[in-house]
Amino acid sequence: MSVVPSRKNQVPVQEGLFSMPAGPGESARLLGSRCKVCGEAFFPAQAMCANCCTETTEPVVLGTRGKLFSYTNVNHAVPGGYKGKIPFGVGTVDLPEGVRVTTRLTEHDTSKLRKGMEVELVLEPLFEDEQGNELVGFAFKPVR
Amino acid sequence: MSVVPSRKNQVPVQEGLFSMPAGPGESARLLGSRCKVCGEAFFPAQAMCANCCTETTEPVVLGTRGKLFSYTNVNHAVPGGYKGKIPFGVGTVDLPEGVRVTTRLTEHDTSKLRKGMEVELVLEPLFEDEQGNELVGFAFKPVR
Amino acid sequence: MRDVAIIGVGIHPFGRFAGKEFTEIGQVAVLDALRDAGIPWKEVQAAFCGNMTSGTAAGHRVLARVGMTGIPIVNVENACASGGSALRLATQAVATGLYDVALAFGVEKMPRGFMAMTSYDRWQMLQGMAINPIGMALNTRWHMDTYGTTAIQLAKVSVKSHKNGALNPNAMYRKALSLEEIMNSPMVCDPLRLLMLCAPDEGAAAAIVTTGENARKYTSQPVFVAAAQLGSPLYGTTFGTIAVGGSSGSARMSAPEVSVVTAQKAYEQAGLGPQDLGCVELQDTESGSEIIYYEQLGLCGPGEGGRLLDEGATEINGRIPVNTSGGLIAKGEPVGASSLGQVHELVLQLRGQAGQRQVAGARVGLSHTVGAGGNCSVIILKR
Amino acid sequence: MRDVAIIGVGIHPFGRFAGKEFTEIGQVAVLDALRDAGIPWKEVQAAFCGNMTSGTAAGHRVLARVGMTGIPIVNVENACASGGSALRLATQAVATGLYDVALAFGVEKMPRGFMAMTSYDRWQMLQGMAINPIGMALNTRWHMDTYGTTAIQLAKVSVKSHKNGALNPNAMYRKALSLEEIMNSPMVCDPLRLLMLCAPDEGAAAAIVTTGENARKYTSQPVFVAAAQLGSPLYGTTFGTIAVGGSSGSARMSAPEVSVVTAQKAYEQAGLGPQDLGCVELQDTESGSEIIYYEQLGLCGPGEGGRLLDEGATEINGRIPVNTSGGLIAKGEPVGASSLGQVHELVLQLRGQAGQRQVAGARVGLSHTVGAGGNCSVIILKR
Ligand SMILES: [Zn+2]
Ligand SMILES: [Zn+2]
Repeated sequence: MSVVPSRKNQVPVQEGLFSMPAGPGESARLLGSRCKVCGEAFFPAQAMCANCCTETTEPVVLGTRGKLFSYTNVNHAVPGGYKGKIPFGVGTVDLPEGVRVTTRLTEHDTSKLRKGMEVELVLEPLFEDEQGNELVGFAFKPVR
Repeated sequence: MSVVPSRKNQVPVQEGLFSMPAGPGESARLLGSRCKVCGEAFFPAQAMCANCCTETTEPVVLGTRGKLFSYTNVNHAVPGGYKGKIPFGVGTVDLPEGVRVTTRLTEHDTSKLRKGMEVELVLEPLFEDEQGNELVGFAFKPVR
Repeated sequence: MRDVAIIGVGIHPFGRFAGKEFTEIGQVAVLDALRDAGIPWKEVQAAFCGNMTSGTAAGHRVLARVGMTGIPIVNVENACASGGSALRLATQAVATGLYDVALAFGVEKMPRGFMAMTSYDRWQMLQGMAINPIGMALNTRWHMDTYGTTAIQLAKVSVKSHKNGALNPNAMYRKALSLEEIMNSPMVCDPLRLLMLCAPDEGAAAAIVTTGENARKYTSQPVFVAAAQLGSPLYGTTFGTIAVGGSSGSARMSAPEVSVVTAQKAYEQAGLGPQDLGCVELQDTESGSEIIYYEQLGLCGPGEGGRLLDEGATEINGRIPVNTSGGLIAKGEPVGASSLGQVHELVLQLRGQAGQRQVAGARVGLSHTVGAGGNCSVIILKR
Repeated sequence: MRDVAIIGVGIHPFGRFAGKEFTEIGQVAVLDALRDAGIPWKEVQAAFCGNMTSGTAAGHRVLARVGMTGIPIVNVENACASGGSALRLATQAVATGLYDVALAFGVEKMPRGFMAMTSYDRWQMLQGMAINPIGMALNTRWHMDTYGTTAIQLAKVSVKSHKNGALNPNAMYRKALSLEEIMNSPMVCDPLRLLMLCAPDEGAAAAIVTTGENARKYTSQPVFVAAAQLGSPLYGTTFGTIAVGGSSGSARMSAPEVSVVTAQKAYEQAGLGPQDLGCVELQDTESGSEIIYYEQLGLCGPGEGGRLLDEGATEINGRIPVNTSGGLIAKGEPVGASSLGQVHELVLQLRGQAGQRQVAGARVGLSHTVGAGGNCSVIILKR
């Protein structure tokens, strides 16, 4: 998947959160971890299983499609260094590996969102950082 | 006492810490409090006596001369918003009311300072604040 | 374990006090509690201070303005549950015989605007996701989807809070608001509107505890700490994603929520149940939370929160009055102090000193706070 | 009261770790302590976290990376004494029967440069007086004036610290320094030079406590918490001006210093005295403090600190080894963790696991920290 075209240098909001698309027609992927004992998956990746409380996790590349569990939007300037567009959508998405990820949504109009709808991962340019790089985050988009 | 001549609007670092000189030949005065029960004095003024633990204090204008108890200097940029000259002196001064005040000293050369020496209160312009006012603090100066 | 009773409570009103240092705000509440208990400061043997934003040695700085007696002072930072955590430590210290008289207080002077929470990871901040109302809106939307809770019910919570707050001299907002005013206020995080949210503010509250036996020396109306519980989230709750910044939740598990577990432990410790409660102060960070916590604290069954509200059961004259103080929605939230602010209200209610907000015949009260990190405090008081 | 023993200690090295979150730093120390104790996380019933600068719910955020088991977690902010305060609470909780197994840990990722202390008033900040070395320099100058302590002695403290630190894989500075290097380093606050001061840094340390009886299940070398005391300053000490930001001291009174009082209480609680100590870790924020605290902890008489140092008594092979770890001068100070870092060193020494730093035959060790607000922790450990 290609991020919205841009000449700027694109930088992920954090290394190790997601992989960039491997090539044309490929998707970005969220990078998590999974417990070898109980099978619980985590995002972002963790060294420990919060369920078993043991160091039993291995890396897992998470599925790109999931179901929307809950959703809202942000209509107001927020602290923490975010300088991107407002409003934007936020939701929790259940991925096939059993992770419930809190994420941005590409759709902020909540009348177009509903519990259980299918959503897919996309990358989203957010804003330019102090070094002039374009920060890229992840979001989920309703599947039409 | 007149503060070093300046055209800028002079503002104390904090209201209620000290009084400006009442007229020519007059001194600035530190404003403290004193306990009506045990006689302990405090600077800055407090509503409670930290010794008796009771609300028994009344305002007291502190004496302008004291004895140096200990001293040091600052030779390095400091956090907290200070933008004045470096180095500067710092000391603890015992005032006649029995207060031991931590204060700037006009003298930063510690070879010219000694325990027990007599010092007197002066006001000291510090630096220009964001509003363009000249902040004025207090310091003690060795009496020659 | 010895019985523990509150012999004095104090408060500095919640609101905005430009130019007033947190040290002065805290001092007012502590002195108020000492006066209320009729106990001199020198008899207090240990102190626990709840605070989130005032920097290092917050409690020491406040208490240096009360008297420097050398006592151990512990500053507790447990987000919204800071004050409850402080009271629990004070209670445990007296119950186990470590001390005979202890002070718990909370003080806060919150920066203005949305809380710039530090409990999120950097990537969450850069994605604009580091504000508390997001998590609460997600919870509330889930509740609406699952149980049919309505936006009107959310607004009604806020109507109740402001009606009660208008009667509370210690609240920040002391004016009743109409349903229309609330429904017309700007949307912050759908379905939560501005007038459904609590605002960060400033304030302090304090409580002095001693043994039940000792309490009689000071007051004819001791209020006993029947339970003081503190919990953190289990892995695998529905809302697990939100409580601890940066970690995902589980779509496969359904562990009980931290408020459910902590309240159950408190009911067990007290030997009491929801049916015994005469007044409740709970964490109404916003309207949705109030309805959800009705259920999680067992005031009604799952999904029945909206109906409990509609029936008027949680009004001051209802069957189980909730947030008679106006709650955080009307009082604002000075984080380190909010839990002890609840305790202040409950003690007044149990003593029959709550004036126009007085509920009839309350013998047992419950304080509930939950916040960043999934910190949850539940305290049960009885007269 | 039940006996309480440390069954495991853990550490994340002290230093600078760019790009590493405090959560990861804390996690390493906690996992290390669990491994050392051979105890699964699910058996830990309560946790106390010392932290100053990581924002809200610091302990919760670290422990979410260890396992979310619902236990009560209390974040303690007591400046340099945070870790000691956390261990004291954990010890009290086990001693009084509230819990059987508790964790105390401290974690910090200090901002770079002079600590931007929030424990001063605004007027002190604007006058340039809001840095810790000022207070320490005033104390040290007083000691020089009163007892003839010399600048060379100050430098010798730092020589010893760096010599010991060179042997400690967990120290930030692991290189011996000469007297000349120290005496030629820039003056910060006369008489204190840069290489006599400890630097803020990052790190974590942890200890797991249980009952003495239970301890035998986990280890053949339990280390007992013989005393854990926390104090705040009395009014009227010589250095009263400095301890609590913004308040003046008394020129008329001479109350005992907080370290003197707190140590005395600890000796009483332990039924031990300075003569029993085989190793000591004390608050060497800078060289002057080390000499002053020799005296205040009773390792020698008033004014004899410089001589104790000159005699080599506080070297690793001396009569009463002090800061065998390299102290804060060599390790740096991750404030929330520093006290538990001391405990980590003492436990190694008492178990005979301190490698090249091992002192001969130590049976009793003392940890001492004192900082903002006059927070003072003294812990006595014995094997
Ligand atoms: Zn697992
Ligand atoms: Zn007095």
